[in-house]
Amino acid sequence: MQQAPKTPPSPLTRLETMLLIRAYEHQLVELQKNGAPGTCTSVGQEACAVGVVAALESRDRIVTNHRSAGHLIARGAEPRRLMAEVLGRVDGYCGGRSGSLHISARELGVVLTSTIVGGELSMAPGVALAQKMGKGEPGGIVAVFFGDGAACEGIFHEALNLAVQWQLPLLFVCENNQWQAFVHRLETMPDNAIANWAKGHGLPVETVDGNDAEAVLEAAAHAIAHIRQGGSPAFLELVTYRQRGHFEPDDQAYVAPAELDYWRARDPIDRQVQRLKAQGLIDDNGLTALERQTQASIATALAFAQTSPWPAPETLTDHVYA
Amino acid sequence: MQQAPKTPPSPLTRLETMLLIRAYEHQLVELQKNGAPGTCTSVGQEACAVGVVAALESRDRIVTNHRSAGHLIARGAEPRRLMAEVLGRVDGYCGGRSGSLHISARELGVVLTSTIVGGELSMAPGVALAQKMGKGEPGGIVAVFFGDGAACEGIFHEALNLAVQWQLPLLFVCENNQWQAFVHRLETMPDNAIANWAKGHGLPVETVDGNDAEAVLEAAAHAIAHIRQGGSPAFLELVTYRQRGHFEPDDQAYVAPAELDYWRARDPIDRQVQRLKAQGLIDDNGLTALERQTQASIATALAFAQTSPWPAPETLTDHVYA
Amino acid sequence: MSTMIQMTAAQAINLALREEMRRDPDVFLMGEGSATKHRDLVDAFGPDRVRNTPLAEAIIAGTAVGAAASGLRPVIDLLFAPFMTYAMDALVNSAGKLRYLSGGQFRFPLVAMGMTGTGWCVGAQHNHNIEAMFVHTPGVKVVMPSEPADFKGLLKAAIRDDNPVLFFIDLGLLCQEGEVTEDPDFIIPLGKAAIRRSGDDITLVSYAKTVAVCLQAARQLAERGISAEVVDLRSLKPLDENTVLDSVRKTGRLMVVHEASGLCGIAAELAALVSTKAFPSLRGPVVRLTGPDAPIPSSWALEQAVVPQPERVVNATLELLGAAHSVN
Amino acid sequence: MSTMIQMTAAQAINLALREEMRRDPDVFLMGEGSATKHRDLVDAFGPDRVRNTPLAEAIIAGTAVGAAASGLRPVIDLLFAPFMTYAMDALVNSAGKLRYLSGGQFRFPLVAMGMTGTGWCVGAQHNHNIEAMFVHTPGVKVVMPSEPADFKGLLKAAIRDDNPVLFFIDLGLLCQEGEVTEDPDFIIPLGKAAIRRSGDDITLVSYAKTVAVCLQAARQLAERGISAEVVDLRSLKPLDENTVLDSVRKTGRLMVVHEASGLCGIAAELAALVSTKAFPSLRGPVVRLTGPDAPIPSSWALEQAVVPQPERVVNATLELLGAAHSVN
Ligand SMILES: Cc1ncc(C[n+]2csc(CCOP(=O)(O)OP(=O)(O)O)c2C)c(N)n1
Ligand SMILES: Cc1ncc(C[n+]2csc(CCOP(=O)(O)OP(=O)(O)O)c2C)c(N)n1
Ligand SMILES: [Mg+2]
Ligand SMILES: [Mg+2]
Repeated sequence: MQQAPKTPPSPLTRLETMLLIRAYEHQLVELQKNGAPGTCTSVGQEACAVGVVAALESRDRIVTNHRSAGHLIARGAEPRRLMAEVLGRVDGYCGGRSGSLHISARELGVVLTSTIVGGELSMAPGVALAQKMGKGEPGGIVAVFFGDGAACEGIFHEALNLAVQWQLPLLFVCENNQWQAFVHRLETMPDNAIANWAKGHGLPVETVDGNDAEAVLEAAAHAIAHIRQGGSPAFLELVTYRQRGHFEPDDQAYVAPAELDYWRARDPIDRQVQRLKAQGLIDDNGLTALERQTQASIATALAFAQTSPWPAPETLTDHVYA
Repeated sequence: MQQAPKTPPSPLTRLETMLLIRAYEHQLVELQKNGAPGTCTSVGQEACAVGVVAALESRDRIVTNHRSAGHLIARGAEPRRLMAEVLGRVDGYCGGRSGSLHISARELGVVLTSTIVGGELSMAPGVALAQKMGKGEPGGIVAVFFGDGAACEGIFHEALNLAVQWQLPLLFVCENNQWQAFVHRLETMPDNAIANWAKGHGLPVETVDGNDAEAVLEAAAHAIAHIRQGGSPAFLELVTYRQRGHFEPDDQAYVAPAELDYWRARDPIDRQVQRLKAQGLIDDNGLTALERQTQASIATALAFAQTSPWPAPETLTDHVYA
Repeated sequence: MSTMIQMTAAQAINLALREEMRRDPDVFLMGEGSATKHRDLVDAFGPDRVRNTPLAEAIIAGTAVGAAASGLRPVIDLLFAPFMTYAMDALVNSAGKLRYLSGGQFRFPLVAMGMTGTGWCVGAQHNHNIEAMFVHTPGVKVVMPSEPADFKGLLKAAIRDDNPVLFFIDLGLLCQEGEVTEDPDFIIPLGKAAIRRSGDDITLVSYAKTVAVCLQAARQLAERGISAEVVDLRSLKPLDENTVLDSVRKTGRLMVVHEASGLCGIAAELAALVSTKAFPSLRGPVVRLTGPDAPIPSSWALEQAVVPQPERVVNATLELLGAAHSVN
Repeated sequence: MSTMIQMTAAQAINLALREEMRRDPDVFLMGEGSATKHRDLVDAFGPDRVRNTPLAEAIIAGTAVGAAASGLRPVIDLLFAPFMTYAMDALVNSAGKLRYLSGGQFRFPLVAMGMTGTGWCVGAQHNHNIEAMFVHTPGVKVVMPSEPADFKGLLKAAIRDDNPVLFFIDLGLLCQEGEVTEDPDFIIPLGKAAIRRSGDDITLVSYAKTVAVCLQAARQLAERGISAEVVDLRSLKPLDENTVLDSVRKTGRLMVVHEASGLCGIAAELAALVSTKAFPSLRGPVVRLTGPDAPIPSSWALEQAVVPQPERVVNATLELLGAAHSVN
């Protein structure tokens, strides 16, 4: 079943992937302006996706949520098939039935995506249990991505408790992007709540700068080593920021401009560019070339998606039952 | 609406109440053997009920669960009306519609009893919010009783988070009686989980010997003072033991005899008797007299309940809608 | 009489909330983003009465139940209907049962709002018409309006009702405009259907945005000389049995049209109602035109295939009239 | 042929689990107290495959969904049907929809068991027949057996099915005995009703313990010269439409009897089915005899008033036959 890509080997690859994610999502924003279905973009959170996914192996599984483009692309999903899915076309990963909100790509080990906040957390322990009971490739683990808002749902604790109690090979990855749709995190939970709550369950918890791809990778690799060794879960809180609205379109009128400025100044892509420049691994020309290449690949993807056929109405009830 | 009893003033009164609870529940056990509906008794947990309720005032509210006889009787509920309810008769607190599992007595401030584990926790914040928004008597608080098992339900955390976030006058009372129906607590959660989980929410948490009525009262009074002063919630874990089965009948074949012995040796009623004897507040004669008086009142209650009429079938759909 | 103004269903909801909050200090609103979304209500009534909540539907609904039993009148916004699955214990086991189980000790005046329906290509985890589940649930009421005036009038009635009311909002109607009275005393009583068009040959029953589909079909049928009566249920529970029965007793034929899937749905209930209570009047089989027994797909092409279209209503009517004639 | 043995429905469930766990190493059982209750299965298959869970229905069901999609075949015991309200997201939004929304990428071979029904005076928070909610839910199947042989045969079929199956257990049947085959290959296919008694004058359709009520009524009716056919649905979804339709085409009359409340319930679905697809054969109104639209009370006196009794079935039949004659 598995044909997941090899782990992107270098910081430069991670920059490339982040550029691709951003270009892909910017394209979706443009499409939405022209009437395509809206999406939840992950602009500003790309380092979380590339950092964690870089630490995973092909035998591992990912369970994710509504804000999943980064996880999918970092895992090797083709932008053209993602875009076709968002547009509801047959060549999408789910034949157009999902749209943007619940894209799974089983061939990449991205399974059971749910747009019900907390749905990802409810299913991930079962995927991990199956790994543990011998259903995946030996030693495989599961990474579940969810938001700070999801931590407010009771299922967050039920999943943590089960994972700890049953010693499941499960990495909890909370992308704390400060916002829960139209409500700021601090309006719904105490500061530091996520890490404190997780610690109450007695598993290893680390809070990391989620806008630093290399820091995320390092923390994820460390947590995953713990999981593979002991067969028991671990928890990462990635502190990051949702730079765009909750869903396209969303004018973010409810966000303080200073907050946006603060976080835009900490953009994960800029950060990676600066790091690579400082290390002499890229220069302005190289960056421009990369960006151009990314744009081109997105343009190709778009053409593919837009010409992909609509699913036939006769297929409406296909795949309801196995 | 409120006619709750005055706070039982003395340790001796608490002994009396515990004896009454136990005699009442033993009577239910006998009734069940003769074909009456089964109940969840609180034998062994009486100190939790009398200790906490002694610290409450009539302006306060109680929200409780399936194992509620102690809370009700400590609050002044009449055994005869409780027994009538268990037997499904019109003179029961709920006219026979509840049976033993969800008895509310609004006139005593015991509201919204739920036998859905976690149901009590889901509703208690709303009762506390109403108090805070001026619906009860000024300064009233809410005490919600629930088990160690209920702490496994996600709603436990949702309730805690909301109570903390909204600064609700709510006392969480977890009666950790070691068992969750037919599963031991340690099979479902780490040791010390309840206090650790609660602490993660950042409210005051105290773990108390739940078989010591005076210790419970003291801790409850302390927590309630905090709530009344600051208008914010507090948490008590009462460590106790369910001496009988989950539900009558239940032969407890799954319980290690040594465990039962251990806890029977720590019976809360014996403890209170010894304390009172040591203080010279009761002697064997006094105790015998008390027990006899209790037996007599239960016998009267039984006669009342058994002669109370059945509800008329024509009333079947009364009270579905307001 | 008070003036009529043109507004969208979304504005009608806001107006209903504003009027009821002004009328009754016990009414308050909470939900994930309620304060963000209704900033004007926060300004008017203060942050205690318009609350953003944590992202946790179970405790939102449970808190509403507890508050309602204690004298407040909460309105909760659960956003999309499928999210109500997290709130089912509070809605079904507490709000629906605890009045009864307590022998009438408590009332639960609360309103739970949820959006659903096709039109936004959001897929089955946002778009799932689960109103029938709550019609099947004892102790609660269910409404689902079809036009701005009803959004206002029914929401106000729901807020004033002493029972839990599920208020379903068909997404496709939110931006649609209509005439709404400014009269703050105007309510639409729960349990009253509306005859949107009179007719003699067939009764088309529907609710929410599918009412417009039936009206369109009725106009097309009129061109062929067929006179269809269109009934808008408005309340799904209590159901206005008499309006439906009277109509079918007149027309002799019933077709129920809705987007929700058919099995144990509203159309099933109406078919049963009529075939038990108006059987002698029936001149042909009852027809159900509903969404398929399938989750709702996101793809526009497939989502459109879910929606009962006027043509389907027209064709099914023509077929029924033919069949009915041959049967009688 | 293999031997028949006498056993209770509870034993039949245990036997089905044992046989399927022996046959297929991917089958495993979990729930609050599953290992405590099925100590013999723990002994036979080890603690990994018979698990006590934390007291948390949402994660039990969610874990089953995740495990099922990953190649295991979980059976979960959710104890009492009303507790499923905590598991609704996993059952409705995940198990029921994610195969479809993923374009067929996943299968969800899982069974969720829940008890319900009158007889134990436990009240509406334990006793609530919510099977219709799941019949209305796309992507899942629903069964509710009436006798020990079916408990075994249907549970085995449910475990072997590649889709989520809700397996409802009528409390009142658990201790009832019946003949059960020891043949480990004997299954009862999902979606097949059983004709428990043939007859010509009326079709009585039911399921679970109410089948016995219909059979009793049928015997009483026979004494009056009325011949009732009794159909036991067994599967509520998929529903064996043909067996019901064929029967009504023969008898011309349909009465549906169940304990669950009527609004948008199984009886509504069958009334709709018949009044749409067998209308010309109907010789009188469809009759629904169901539990009231009310929570189930605990008091024995009231609980008994909820249960459709044979006398009600007999009387309603007599009335219907009279009415039908006067109508025709
Ligand atoms: C159960 C549920 N409630 C509400 C929503 C609507 N909703 C979608 S995303 C979202 C915010 C989620 O916040 P968070 O978990 O922090 O993730 P983020 O969107 O910030 O990535 C909300 C409220 C939903 N999809 N599911
Ligand atoms: C949601 C739900 N799940 C399961 C049950 C069945 N049940 C009733 S009490 C109980 C154990 C509860 O344990 P705990 O919370 O510790 O309370 P205790 O019974 O020990 O007082 C269980 C599993 C229930 N009533 N509700
Ligand atoms: Mg967030
Ligand atoms: Mg316990």
